[in-house]
Amino acid sequence: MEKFITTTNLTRLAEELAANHRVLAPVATGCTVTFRRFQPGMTLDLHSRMAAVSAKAGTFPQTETLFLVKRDTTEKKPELIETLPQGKNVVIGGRPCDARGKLMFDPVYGTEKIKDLYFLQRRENTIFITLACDRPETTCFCHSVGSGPADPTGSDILLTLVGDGYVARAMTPAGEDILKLSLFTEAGDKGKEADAKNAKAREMMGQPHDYSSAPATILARFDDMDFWQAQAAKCISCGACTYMCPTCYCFNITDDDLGLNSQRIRTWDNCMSHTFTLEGSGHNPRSTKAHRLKNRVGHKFSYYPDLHQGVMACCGCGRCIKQCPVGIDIRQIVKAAQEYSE
Amino acid sequence: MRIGVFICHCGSNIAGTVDCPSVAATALTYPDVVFSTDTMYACSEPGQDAIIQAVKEKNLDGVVVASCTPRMHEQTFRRAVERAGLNRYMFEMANIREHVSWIGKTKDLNTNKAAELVRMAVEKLRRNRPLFAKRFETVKRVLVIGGGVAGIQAALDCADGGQEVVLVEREQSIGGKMAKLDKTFPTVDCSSCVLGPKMVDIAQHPNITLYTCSEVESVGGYVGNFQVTIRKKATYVDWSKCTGCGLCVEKCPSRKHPDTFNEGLCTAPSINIPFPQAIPKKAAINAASCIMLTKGKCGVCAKVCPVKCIDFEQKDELVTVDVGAVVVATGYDLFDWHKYPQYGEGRYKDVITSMQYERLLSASGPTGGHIKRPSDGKEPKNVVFIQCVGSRDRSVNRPYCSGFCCMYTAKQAILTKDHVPDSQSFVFYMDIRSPGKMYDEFTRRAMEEYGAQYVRGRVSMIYPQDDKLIVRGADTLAGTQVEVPADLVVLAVGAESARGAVQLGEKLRVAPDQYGFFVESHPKLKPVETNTAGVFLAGACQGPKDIPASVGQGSAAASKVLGLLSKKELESDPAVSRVNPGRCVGCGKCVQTCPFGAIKMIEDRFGNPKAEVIDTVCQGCGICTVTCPQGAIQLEHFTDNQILAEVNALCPPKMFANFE
Amino acid sequence: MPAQDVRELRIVGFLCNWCSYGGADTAGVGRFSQPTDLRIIRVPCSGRIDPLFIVRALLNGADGVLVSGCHPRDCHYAEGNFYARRRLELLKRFLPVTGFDARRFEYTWVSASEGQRWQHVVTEFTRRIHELGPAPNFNPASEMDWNALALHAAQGQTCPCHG
Amino acid sequence: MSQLDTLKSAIKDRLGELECVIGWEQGYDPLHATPLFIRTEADLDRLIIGPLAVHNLATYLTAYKGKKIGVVVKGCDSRSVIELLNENLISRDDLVIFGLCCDGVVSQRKIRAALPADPGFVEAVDISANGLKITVAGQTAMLNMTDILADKCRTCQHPNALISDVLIGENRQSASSTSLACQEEFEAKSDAEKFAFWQETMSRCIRCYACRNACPMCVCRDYCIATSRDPLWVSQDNSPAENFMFQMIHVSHLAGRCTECGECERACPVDIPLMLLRRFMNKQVQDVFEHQAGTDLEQTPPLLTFKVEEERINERGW
Amino acid sequence: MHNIAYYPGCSGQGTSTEYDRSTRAICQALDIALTDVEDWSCCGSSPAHTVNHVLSAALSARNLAQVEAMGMTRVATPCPSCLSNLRTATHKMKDPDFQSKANALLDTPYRNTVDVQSVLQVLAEHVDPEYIKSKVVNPLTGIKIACYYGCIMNRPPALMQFDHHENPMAMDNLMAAIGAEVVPFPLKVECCGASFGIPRGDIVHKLSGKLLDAGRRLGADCFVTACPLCQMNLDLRQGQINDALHENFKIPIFYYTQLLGYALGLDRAELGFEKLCVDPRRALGKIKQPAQTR
Repeated sequence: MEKFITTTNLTRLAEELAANHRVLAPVATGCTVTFRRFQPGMTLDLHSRMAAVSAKAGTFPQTETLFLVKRDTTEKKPELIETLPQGKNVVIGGRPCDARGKLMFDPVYGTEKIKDLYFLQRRENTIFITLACDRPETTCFCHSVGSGPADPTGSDILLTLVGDGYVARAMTPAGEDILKLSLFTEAGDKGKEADAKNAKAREMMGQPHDYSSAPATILARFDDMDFWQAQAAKCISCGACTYMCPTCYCFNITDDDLGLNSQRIRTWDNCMSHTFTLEGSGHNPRSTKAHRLKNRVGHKFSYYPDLHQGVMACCGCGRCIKQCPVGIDIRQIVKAAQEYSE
Repeated sequence: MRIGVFICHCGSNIAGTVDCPSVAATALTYPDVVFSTDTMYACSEPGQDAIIQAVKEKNLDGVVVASCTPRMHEQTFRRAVERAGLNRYMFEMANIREHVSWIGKTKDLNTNKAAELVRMAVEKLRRNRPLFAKRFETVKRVLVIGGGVAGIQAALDCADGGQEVVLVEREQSIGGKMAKLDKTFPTVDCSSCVLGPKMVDIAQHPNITLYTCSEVESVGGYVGNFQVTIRKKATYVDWSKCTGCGLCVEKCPSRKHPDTFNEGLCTAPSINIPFPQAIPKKAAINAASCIMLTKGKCGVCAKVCPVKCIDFEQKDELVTVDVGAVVVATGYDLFDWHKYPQYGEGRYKDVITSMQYERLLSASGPTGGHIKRPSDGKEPKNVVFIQCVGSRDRSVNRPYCSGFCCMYTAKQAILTKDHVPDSQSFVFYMDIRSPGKMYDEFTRRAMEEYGAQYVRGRVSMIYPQDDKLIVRGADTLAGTQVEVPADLVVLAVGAESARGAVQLGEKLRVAPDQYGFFVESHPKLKPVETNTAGVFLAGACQGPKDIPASVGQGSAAASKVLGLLSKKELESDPAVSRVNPGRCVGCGKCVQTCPFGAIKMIEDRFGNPKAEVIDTVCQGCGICTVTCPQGAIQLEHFTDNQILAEVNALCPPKMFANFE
Repeated sequence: MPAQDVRELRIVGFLCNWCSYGGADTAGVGRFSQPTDLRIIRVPCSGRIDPLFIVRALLNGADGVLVSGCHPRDCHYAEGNFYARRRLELLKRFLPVTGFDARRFEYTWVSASEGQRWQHVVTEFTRRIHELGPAPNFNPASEMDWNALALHAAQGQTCPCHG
Repeated sequence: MSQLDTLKSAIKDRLGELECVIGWEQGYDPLHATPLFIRTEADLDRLIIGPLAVHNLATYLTAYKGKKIGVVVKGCDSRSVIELLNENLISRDDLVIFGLCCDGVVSQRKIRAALPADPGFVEAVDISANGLKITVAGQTAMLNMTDILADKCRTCQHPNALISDVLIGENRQSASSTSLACQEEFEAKSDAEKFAFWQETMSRCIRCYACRNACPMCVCRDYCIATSRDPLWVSQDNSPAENFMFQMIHVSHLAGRCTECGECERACPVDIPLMLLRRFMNKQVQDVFEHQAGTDLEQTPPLLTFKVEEERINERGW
Repeated sequence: MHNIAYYPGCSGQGTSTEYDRSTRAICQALDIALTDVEDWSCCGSSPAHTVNHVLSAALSARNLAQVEAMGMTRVATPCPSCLSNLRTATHKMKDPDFQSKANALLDTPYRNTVDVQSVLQVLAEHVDPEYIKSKVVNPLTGIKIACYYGCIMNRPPALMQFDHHENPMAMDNLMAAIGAEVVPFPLKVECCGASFGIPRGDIVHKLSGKLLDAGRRLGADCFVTACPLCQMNLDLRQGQINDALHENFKIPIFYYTQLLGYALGLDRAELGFEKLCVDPRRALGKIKQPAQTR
């Protein structure tokens, strides 16, 4: 299904959806743009810049309460309260790389044996209305990891900016249901225009880089700590790259005392941190930042694709490059491994 | 963890305004609390037995008692839980008496507050862990600082008790203020006749090492193991040779500097022995006035000395001794009366201090015991004594009573009559304070037998008229102004803390009060102890007191020292800081801030710098814990997590997940 | 546990064991009646008080935080309150930029003998906190509050140009 | 010889005795620089300096304990080096300092605000004395240096490295202004406004700790109490209060030590103006202790010492 | 050159015109420019301060506000009583509540920016004694002087903040500077009994008599004083004192300004010796005539 929606109506769509959905959309606050719980009265900010953090929180919030323990003052036995995510969610204005990120979670959190109910429930109940990109940034490389600026994978609706509105294409039945709303009009010729725009955007990205040799070449460097130390020299071990990343799915679980009650929460964790693999004994198998950077790059471009049919655990959004305080470029590291010669 | 909670009624002290059974019931809902009850007197023997019984029966591994202040009974209950087989640190107290029942009026608010204080204690206890004291040996030697009568008594008692004693005195001779006195009240017996033999005992006692002209330079270590450095100031006389013959004193051509022993009433030679009974009886050179030392020529003393003990090259010398305990007996100084403009600020020569008067009365004084007034050497007929000069006066920041001035003034009035039978004494006083054995009788005698005229009132001015001084004051009993023509005015100057007391206190970690007197551990029950273990107080350094009280305190301090050093080993408080080497990054900030030098840097087996606490030196203040950004050094029993647990118990954090 | 009702606000006290805790005891022994809001946490020395304890209490929703130690020069540990004075003064001066009302935090010195002074300090500080009323929650208490905050931010709040 | 060439030749002279020399090179696009670890003379060719060389390389120094390295520092960066030396966290003997006289660096945030399109679309950058000529998404804009200068440079009192083995370039004048309008405006707001401001900014904080790890003075590194259970100061819960608690820890641990290099704020991926807190704290430190961290080799951080009489602390009367 | 506002006070217009005149004369001679407070009025010292503190302060404040209006920050008065009241007002008005109460009574509010000093303080603290010495033409060699300050010139010390409150030396130093022999007069700040002047003459006689007696014992040829009331009690009432105490004092009581003017060689007419009750000629006669200089 293909429809058209004006810019004004897109805002109205967001407002209407907000009545019975948890809507996440890029909103400008201060001088940044982040995904926020959208409410009537807010302004969508789809174009000024790509949201600083990916839309990952739509399906994998930074803090997920796993359960609560309530200790009543009259009853002796503590009560356990289940907190599985309720309700339906919509992510409006993510980019194709945002929509695609959750696909890398699926083979980990939704296997035959292991089902992460919290993730799966959100995954099931979240609609992605995605905006195709019309121009690549210097840090974009989605086309090199099997995607592209108008890749509809993972989206329910893909929007392409045409004139004063968007051509909207439904990719799933849930998306079609939304396109049936009266805010949408027929797209007419605008569909062709959209195709042309999308093609142009793809063309601007140029030749993709070939990562097919990456899994093997990175693995070949596994014991070469000199290589990784050189790559990691400027890394400051912060978590900006992993927390920006649409595909990073690691978490930590902690308990909090809240007075007489307590909560168990799951929060984003990041493999660049010393504590990530710190063992109870005090031993740390990844004791230096070189070990940890090796793991991050290796995981995304070698170990994960080895396990999951060659799919890179990377959407090519480039946020980790752009937001790195010291400008580490993951593309350069992979390339260095690929081109490595003794 | 299995916690038991005991809510004490303290008779009606707590139960009067706190619903104790209700607090006990509420406590039962707290995490890990498996037993909770209220009890009439937790600290009584049956109360303690009940706790012990509950620990055993309910298999408790932690106890909370909500009762009075932990400053009162924490030790009591710690011992009780220890008897029950728990570690003494698996115990917490909630203060629901001093901080709740005695200050709050409203019962439901009090009850709620008590319950919350119990909850805080429970949350802290949940994070406590057993701590174990370390044992260590003590050095069997004691340092006594100050050789006045209190220090002399403490030193002799300790030495007689079998301990080695190091006695340090700042002046050239021991004896202190008492050595300057002519007679003592209320017996009017000769001061030096009483004190002299004790001074000789000091010199001759095999257990006592005496350092005069010496001061304590630094003190390190802790109870049982102090390291003390003593600065022996240069006397320019080799005391191992000096026989005290006095030839040098006789021949010294420089005799212009004020004689401090005689309170500046006369001058003294630059090489001197302060008084005939001085211990040690050795000569010393005053470097500031000695011609040789100031101008580089003279050396008469060196020439006349039969044993050639003069050494102009002598330097200060540092001596280090290890001691197990310290007695501080640094005494007092006299108030500087020049702050009072109404007494002429020094313009009138015949206004003198009571201590100067003592020297005039003394047979060994500058006038050979004849009262001669300083201006013209005439014998005074009318002598006016003014009391409370620098005592009980907020305007000069001396609101306290010096205690002994009433008595010595009465004594001096009596002695005045003895010396000059046709004299008349007048005493301006505020109140007569004579609460001692035979004291009030003594002041009565001064008035009734010796005819001293007591005028109750303050003196507003002294002015000269012809060769007299007119003393004008109020007679508050007669309600008039009076003017007394005086030949001599004696100011009963009060006591103030000895100069340097504050600095010495810093070295010893003994806090001075706002007037510089050292603070005892408890004003009634621990009068000679200080808050620093192993350091005791004797005499007027703790507050003004007279000779009998000073001697009594000297003996008291000695008995404390003997008790302490009679133990073979002491236990250290385990509530000290501890470094988690896994978190320590070796930055050394804790070392920098520790006031006790209790943290040292070591290297771990990989060569990384790490901090390490010396258990016995650490006093448990926790400055380091706040200094350490990584939280690597934690004060046991007051860890971050323990205090945060208390904070969180009072104000639970609000997270995303809210409980409505 | 919330303060029982509006008669009480949540005031946390940090007192050193040797002086101020003793001062509070002295006030109790003297039956100097005081408002009941204050809950006292006993620490060995004001030098043990990490300013972050105070921040933690404020962020957790304390309406007031009162710190008291030995008078300068009177520290049982000789120097603890000198360090504390620097730390606490800096916190006191810093609070305004965070938007926490600096009047909600106070530090002072009370000796073990100053029971009356302690009564005065507690009474005055409690009065001040009641005048200020309950403190705002940094974490909004309900979802509605969260939304209002987000909306306010998205609509009006400007970020000072920085970088 | 240009400043860069002088620097290169100075580094070349010392490179033999050093594990590496830390400088800057061009990063992933012409608008960004990135730290460069020079180990060989060949690496030297990539060295750049200038307005894009924003990173404070002192951040890396503590990791090289026991090894002798070189570092290139701007005036502001040199304060961090001094502070690290004063705290005995690095050893002067193991350090060769190449000091620059600095004309100021850019704020990428200000560039972003000034450009007609997102800087992600940058195509070319031409750096001149006056500013940057930037081509972005097909449009070219000339940005004056005065408009895109980082905040810290606007009030910079130490443009020339305060400590160095080799000082390169000619001494620059310090900035005439010592106050920032944005800071003053913020401080003038009411408590309620400031409170709401931090609630909002903290609600977008993602606790990535870029601010912490970019900070040259955050030397706890792997042992920060924000991520420990013992002690447990902060929950991992990503709520504003917990996020702010972390920021308070950062400010508190930097009190009297912060050299105001601005790395925390620069590193923040969600643009939280953290320097509002730092500058205010530093001002208090200056007021109470007359202390400016990292400006003098003999300093003791004010919270690691005390005076018996604090002239500038009024005892609080009751 | 000092430029100071000048508040003459009511005594200077009546009982002590010679004080006012001599003050102006010496100031002029010593390069101190006095500008009279415009439209000055009562300082509030007489009846007001015993009845109403606010009114008393307001009366002072009115004059001080006048000084502010003149754009000046320092005012000097010869009279200790005026000085006391003006300074008291200044002190009390540091309290904002009190200030608003007092200012409510005034047309022009007083902002409390004026420092009030006595003329003696100006001479003592702002004029170099060497400069005065250099101006002396008739050194007072040979005369013995007792300096009497009175009870309120220096007290209470916290308020007056001038010289020593029990043993002031400002006049002593000044008199010594112009060559006189100053006796160590111990009763410098004693009460002369002025406040009992009308109802209890006997007290005045006793107190003032004691002062005269102490001066005579020290061999003083004369007194100098800085207070119109003291001067009046000791001078005008000397006869009454003699009658009451059966004494025969003949001690002239000068204002210090008169003798200063004499030493500076000012016009006798400006100094007003003729106003004194006790004949000063014998005392003045003690002054050794300067050696003739060519």
